[in-house]
Amino acid sequence: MAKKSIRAAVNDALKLEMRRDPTVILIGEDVAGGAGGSGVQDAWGGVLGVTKGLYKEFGPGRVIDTPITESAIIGVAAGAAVSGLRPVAELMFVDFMGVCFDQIFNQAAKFRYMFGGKARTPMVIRSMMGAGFRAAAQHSQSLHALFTHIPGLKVVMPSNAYDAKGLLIQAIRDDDPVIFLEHKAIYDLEDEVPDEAYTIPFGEANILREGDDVTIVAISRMVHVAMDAAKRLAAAGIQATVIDPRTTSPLDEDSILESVEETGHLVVVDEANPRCSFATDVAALVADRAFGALKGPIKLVTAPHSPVPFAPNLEDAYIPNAAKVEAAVRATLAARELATA
Amino acid sequence: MAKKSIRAAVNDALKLEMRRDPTVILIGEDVAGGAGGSGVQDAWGGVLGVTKGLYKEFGPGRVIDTPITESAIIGVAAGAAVSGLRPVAELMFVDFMGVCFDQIFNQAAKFRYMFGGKARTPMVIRSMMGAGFRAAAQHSQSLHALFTHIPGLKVVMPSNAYDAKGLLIQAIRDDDPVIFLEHKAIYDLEDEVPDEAYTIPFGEANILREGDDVTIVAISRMVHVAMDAAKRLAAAGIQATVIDPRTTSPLDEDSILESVEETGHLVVVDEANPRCSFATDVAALVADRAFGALKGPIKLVTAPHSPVPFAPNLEDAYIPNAAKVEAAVRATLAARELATA
Amino acid sequence: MQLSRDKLVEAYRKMATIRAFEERVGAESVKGAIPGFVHLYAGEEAAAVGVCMHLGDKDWIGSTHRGHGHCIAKGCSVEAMMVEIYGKAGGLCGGKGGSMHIADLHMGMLGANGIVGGGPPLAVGAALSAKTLKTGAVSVAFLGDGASNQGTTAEAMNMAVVLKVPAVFVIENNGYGEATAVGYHCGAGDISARTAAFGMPAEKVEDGTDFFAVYEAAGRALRHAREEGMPAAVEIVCARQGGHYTGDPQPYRSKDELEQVKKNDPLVRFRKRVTGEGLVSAADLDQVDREVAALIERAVQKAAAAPLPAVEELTTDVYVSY
Amino acid sequence: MQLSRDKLVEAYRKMATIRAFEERVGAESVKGAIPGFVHLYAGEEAAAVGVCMHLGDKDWIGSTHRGHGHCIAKGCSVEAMMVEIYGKAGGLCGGKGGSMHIADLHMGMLGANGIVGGGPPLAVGAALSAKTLKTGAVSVAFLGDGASNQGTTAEAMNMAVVLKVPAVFVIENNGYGEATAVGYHCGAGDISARTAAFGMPAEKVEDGTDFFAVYEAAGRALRHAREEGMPAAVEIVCARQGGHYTGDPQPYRSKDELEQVKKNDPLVRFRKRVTGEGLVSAADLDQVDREVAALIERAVQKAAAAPLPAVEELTTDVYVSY
Ligand SMILES: Cc1ncc(C[n+]2csc(CCOP(=O)(O)OP(=O)(O)O)c2C)c(N)n1
Ligand SMILES: Cc1ncc(C[n+]2csc(CCOP(=O)(O)OP(=O)(O)O)c2C)c(N)n1
Ligand SMILES: [Mg+2]
Ligand SMILES: [Mg+2]
Repeated sequence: MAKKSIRAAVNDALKLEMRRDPTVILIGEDVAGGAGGSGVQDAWGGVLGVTKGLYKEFGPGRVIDTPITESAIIGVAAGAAVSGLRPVAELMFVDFMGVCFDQIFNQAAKFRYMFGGKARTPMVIRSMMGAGFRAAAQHSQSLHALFTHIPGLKVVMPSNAYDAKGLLIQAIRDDDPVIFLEHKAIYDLEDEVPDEAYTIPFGEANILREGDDVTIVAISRMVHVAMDAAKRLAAAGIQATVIDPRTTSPLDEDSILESVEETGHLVVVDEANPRCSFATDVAALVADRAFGALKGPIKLVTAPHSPVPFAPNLEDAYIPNAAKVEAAVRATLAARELATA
Repeated sequence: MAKKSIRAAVNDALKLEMRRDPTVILIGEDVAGGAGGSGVQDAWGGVLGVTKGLYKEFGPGRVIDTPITESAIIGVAAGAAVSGLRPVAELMFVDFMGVCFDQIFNQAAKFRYMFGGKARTPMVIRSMMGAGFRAAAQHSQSLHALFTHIPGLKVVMPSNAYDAKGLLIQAIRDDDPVIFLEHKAIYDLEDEVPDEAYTIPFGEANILREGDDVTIVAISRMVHVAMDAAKRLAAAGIQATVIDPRTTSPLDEDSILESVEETGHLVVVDEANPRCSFATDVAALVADRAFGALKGPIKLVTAPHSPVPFAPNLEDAYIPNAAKVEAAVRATLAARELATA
Repeated sequence: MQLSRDKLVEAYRKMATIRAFEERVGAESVKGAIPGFVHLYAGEEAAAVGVCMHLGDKDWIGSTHRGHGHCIAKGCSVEAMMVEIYGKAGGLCGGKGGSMHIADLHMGMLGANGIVGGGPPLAVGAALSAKTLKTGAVSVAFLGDGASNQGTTAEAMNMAVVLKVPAVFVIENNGYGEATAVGYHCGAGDISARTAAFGMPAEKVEDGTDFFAVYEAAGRALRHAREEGMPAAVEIVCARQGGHYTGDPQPYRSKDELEQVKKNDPLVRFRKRVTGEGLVSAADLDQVDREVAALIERAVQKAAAAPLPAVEELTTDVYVSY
Repeated sequence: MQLSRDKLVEAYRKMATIRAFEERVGAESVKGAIPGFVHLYAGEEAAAVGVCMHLGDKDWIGSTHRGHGHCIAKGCSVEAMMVEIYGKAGGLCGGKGGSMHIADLHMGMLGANGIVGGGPPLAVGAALSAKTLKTGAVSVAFLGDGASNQGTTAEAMNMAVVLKVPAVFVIENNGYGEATAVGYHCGAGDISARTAAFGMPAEKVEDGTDFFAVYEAAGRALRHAREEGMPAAVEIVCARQGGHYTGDPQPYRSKDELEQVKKNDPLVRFRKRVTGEGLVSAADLDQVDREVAALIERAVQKAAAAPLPAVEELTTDVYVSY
C-alpha cells in the first residue's frame, strides 16, 4: 500500500469514480484552470492542485471550469443531479457559501422532502475549510455547524487520507447532497491508502484510541490536536478515548454515548466558533442521553466567538491546541476529584 | 397604556426612531409597495402590513422600495451603515437569507473585526421567521442558530409586543449589525405597550415565572408554548421557571445558570431544527457551567431534523407544543426520582 | 409553424384547464379549503402553453412560486396537483410541498420554487444533463420580471452561455414583482435587451396574451436551443388577472389597468381567432370547456375527500438513506 | 481636462508608489516575511490612479482582493498598509485584516474584499448615504472581469439605477479571473455592453495601460455621477504583470502574452508621454522614484520592526458593545 496525502487521496477518489461512472462530472472555478487563456489548459487543477490531471483524462465535458458565480455552480449541480448526472461541485473555500447558500439549503437539501420523496439529488459539494493559512476572516472559517443544522444535507469532514478517499467515494455514490469539507492545513498529511476504490459508510465514527478516563470527540484537523493532547495526558497517567465521528450529519451518536457511559467525562474539540456549534451539539446529545454516566462537566474546546484574525500570533491563539484540550480534560476530571474528595 | 399587537409595536418603534434620527432609513421589497404602479403608493407596507403608513410620513427617500435582490438590499444597507446612515433593512422571510448570506456574515458581521475596530455598522435586518402559516419548507424556517453561530451579529427574537418595541428601538440605536426576527404567527398578539420610546438592553433575559422544580428556556413563539406547559405542570404540582432570553446573541447566560443552580433541571424549547441549534447551545452552556447542580438529563424540545412540511397536520406535528414540553419536563424529573428512589 | 387543429384544441384545452384550475383554487382558497397562500397564474396562460407546446416529456422546465400553469402546460396530473395543493395524501408531492413546491421530475418538471430566482440555475443544470447525456432535451427556465433582477438569474444566464447548453429563459413580464412595477424595479427598462447582453438571442413578445405570438417566438428560441445547443431567451409581456396572491387587494393597480387586463384575456382572444378563422368550431371549444370543468370538479372532489398524510411521514424522505 | 504639472507628478507618484509597493510586497512575500498570500496590482496602476485622481477624501471606494493599488490611489497611509500586510500592531487594521481586508473608512476606503463580488453592493450603499445625507460624494466600486459575472454585481448595478445614486462601477478587465480568461468566463464577450444594458452609461477603455485614456473616461463617468446623481460604468482593459497571487506560475498565459504585458507598462508609457511632451522632466520623475523608494523602504522597516498585536486583541472589536 502506498503512502498518499489527503490531497492525493481526494484526487484518487475523484479519478476512480469518474472512470467507473460516466455520469460523474466535476464543476467549479479553475478545477482545470486555463480555459480561454493563451497558455496551457489544465493549468491549475484547483487553487491548491487537488483536481490536477483530471482534465487531461476526462476532458472539458467532464471537468468543467466555470465563471466565478457560485450560485450558478451549485444550482447547476443541483439541477443536473435531479436530471441524471452525479456532479461533484467545487466551492473553493467554504467561506464562499454565503453567495450560494440558498441553492444548497433551500434547493438541493430540500428537494426530496418537498417533492414527497420523488427526487434524488446525488451531488457532492467539495470545499476547503479551516484556519492556519494566514488567510484571515473570509478564507479560514469552519462552517460545518451551518450545514449540519440543515436537514437534507450530509456533512463529511475527513481527518486523514484513508478516510478522505473512502468517504469521498461514498459521497459520490450517495444519493443525497453531501457537503465534503477538506481542511486545507492537512492536505499534505500522508497515510497508507489502498489504490483501489473503497467506501466508508457515513455515520460510523473512527475510534482512534481507547482510554477509561475521558472521551474526547474531535473532527477534521482537530482530531490531530486531540490525539496530541491524549498523548500528553497518557504521559500523565490519564487515558483518553479519542473519537473522530468523520461525519457530523449523520452523526454516530452511539459510539459517543457508549464511550461516555464508560468514561463519564466528555471534551469536544471543534475549530468552529462556539455558539450553536457542533461542539454544543455533541454536548447536548450527551447531557441528555448519557447524563446518568456523567461525572464532570462537559468541556468544549473551540475557537472564540470572533472572526479569524490575520496576524499569525492571533490566528495561532484562535485555533484550539493540545494544551487547551489537556486543560479541558483536567478541568472536567477535577470536578470528579472534587466531588469524591 | 394602550394594548398593541406585535405588528403595531414594530411599526411604532420604526416610526419613533425615524422621527428621532434622520439617518434611520427603511429599505426592502414593498416596504411601501406600489412603486411604479398605476395605483396608489404605500399600497402594502410590507407583505404583512408591518411598515404600513411609514411611507406616508417619511416619503420615498427614507422608506425605500427595492427590486427583489436581497444581496443588494443587505449590501446596500451595510455600505450605508459604515458611511453615515442607520439602515433598517427588511429581509421579508428569513428563509431568503440564503441569497444574501455573504453580505450578512462575511461583510456586515466582520467589518469591525477585520478593520481592527475602525468600523461601526449600525444596521438592523428585520425578518419574519417561523412555522404555522402553511407556507411549507421555504417560508417557515427558524434559522436563528445560523446567525447566532456567527461572531459579529446580534440576534433578537421578541416574544411579545412590549419586548418587540423596546428591543427594536435598542436594535436601531445599537452600533452593531442586528438580526431582528419577528415570528409571523404571533404578530397579532397584544400587550400593554407604552406610547413613548423605550429600550430593552440586549443580553437580559425576561423571567416570566419562577418555580423551583425545573428551568424552561424558550424563545420567540416558543415562550408561549413553554408558558402553556408551565401552567399544565403547575396544575400537577410541578413549578417551572420560564426564561425568555429575548436575544440569543448576546445571551444572558447568568440568568439561565442561576436558575438551573436552583432547579437542577433544564428543558430548552426551540422551534428550529435540532442539530447545532440554539437548544444545543443552551444545553451545552449548562452541562458545562451548571453541571454540579444538574439532577436530571437536559431535555430539548425542538422541531425534528426535517424541513417544514406543507400539510397542516404534519406542520402541527412539526412545531413543538405544550404536551411535548410537559413530557420533557416529566422525563428529566423522572430521572431524579429514579435516582433518589 | 402552422398548428394542426388537434394541436389548437390541445393548446386551448391546456389554457382552459389552467384558467379553470386557478379560478377554482382561488375560490377554494378564499373559502379556507386550501391551506396557506396561493399565487395564481390566471391571465398568463398563453405564456406557459405557448412555450410548453414545443416541449416533450423528456424536456425540462424549472418553475416559480406562480407555478400551477407551468405544471399543467408541461403535463402534470391535474388531480394530483389539486390534491397536493390541498396538502393531502396522494398529492403530487405527498402533501409535503404544496402550491409553492409542486414538482414532477418524471414529467420533466423541476419544481415550483418559493425562492424568487431559485429556478434558473437549476434549469441550466438540467440543460447540462441533457448535453452531457446527449438526450436531445432542452430545458426551460420560467421566471418573472421581478426574478429577472435577481443575481442568480444573471449568473444562470451567463453560465448557460459559457457552458453552451440548451437552456431557454422565459421571462414572464407580468408588470409586477409583488406590488412593485417593472418600470420601477428594472433599471434597464428593457429586460430583453439586458438578457441579450448576456450573449444570447432574446426576443420580446410585446403582446403575450396572444397565444400565437408566444408560440412562434418560443418556437424560435427552442429551435435555437435544440439545434445549436445554445441558450436563448423570450420575454413575454403579459398580465396577471388577480393579485400577487389570493387576497391581495391590489391598491397599486388602477381600475383602468385592471379593466385593460380583462379585455386582453388570452383565452377569449384565442377563441376569437381560431373560431374566426374557422380553425376550430366554437362548439368544439365549448365541449373542451365542459370537459375541463368536469376534470377540475373531479380534482377538487378528490382533493377534498383525500385523507391527510399519515403523521409518521413528518420525518420520512428527508434523505434517501441516513 | 488638461492636468496641471503638479497633478501629473501626483499621478506619477501614486502609480510609482503602487508599483514599488507591490514589487516589494511580492519580494517580501516570497522571502516569507509576509504571512499568507497576496494578490498584486502591479501593471494595473493606471486604472486605480486614473480613477482616484478624480476623487476627494469624502468620496468612497469599494475594493477587491487585489486592493493595494486602490488604497494607495485613494490616499491610505502606505506605512500603515505595509504594517497591516505584515500582520503587525499599528497596521491600518491593527493586524487583524491583512492584505485582503485593508480598509480605511476615514479615507473613504470601504475595504478590500475577500469575496469576489462582495464590494459592489457596499459601494452602492455608500452612494445611498451620499445621496441621503447630501454630502456631494460619489462612490466607486472597483471590480474585476471575473467579478463582473457575479450575481451580486448585477444586483448592485440594477439597484444603483433604481435608487438613482451616484455610484460608478469600475471594471478592471485584466483578462483573467484567477486562471480563467475573460473570453471564456464572460459569455457576453463584452462586459461594457452588458453593463450598459443595466441602464447606465458604460464606457470601455480599450487601452487601460494608458493613464490618460483612463483618466478621461473615468472623468466622464464620475462627472455623470456627480452631476446627475446617477450611476455610470467604466471598463478598463488592462493586465496584471504577475500571477493571480504571488507564487502563481501562470502556465495559462503564453510567453508572448507576458512579453506583450511588459511592453505596455503603464508607468513607462506615462513617463514617455509626459517627458516627451515636455510636461514633466525626467529628472523630476526620477526624483519621485527616489522618494517613493525611500517611502517603501521606510514602510518595510517599520513593518518588520513592529510588534505583533497583543494576544488579548484576539477577542476585541468583534462588537462595538456586547
Ligand atoms: C428570494 C426571494 N425574495 C422575495 C420573495 C418574496 N416574493 C415572492 S413572489 C415575489 C414577486 C416575484 O415577482 P416576479 O418574479 O415578477 O413573479 P410574479 O409574482 O410576477 O409571477 C416576491 C418578492 C421570495 N419568495 N424569494
Ligand atoms: C465568492 C468568491 N469566489 C471565488 C473566490 C476566489 N477568487 C479570489 S480572486 C478570484 C479571481 C477574481 O477575478 P477578477 O474579478 O477578474 O479579479 P482579478 O483577480 O483579476 O483582479 C477568485 C475566483 C473568492 N475570493 N470569492
Ligand atoms: Mg412579475
Ligand atoms: Mg481579472
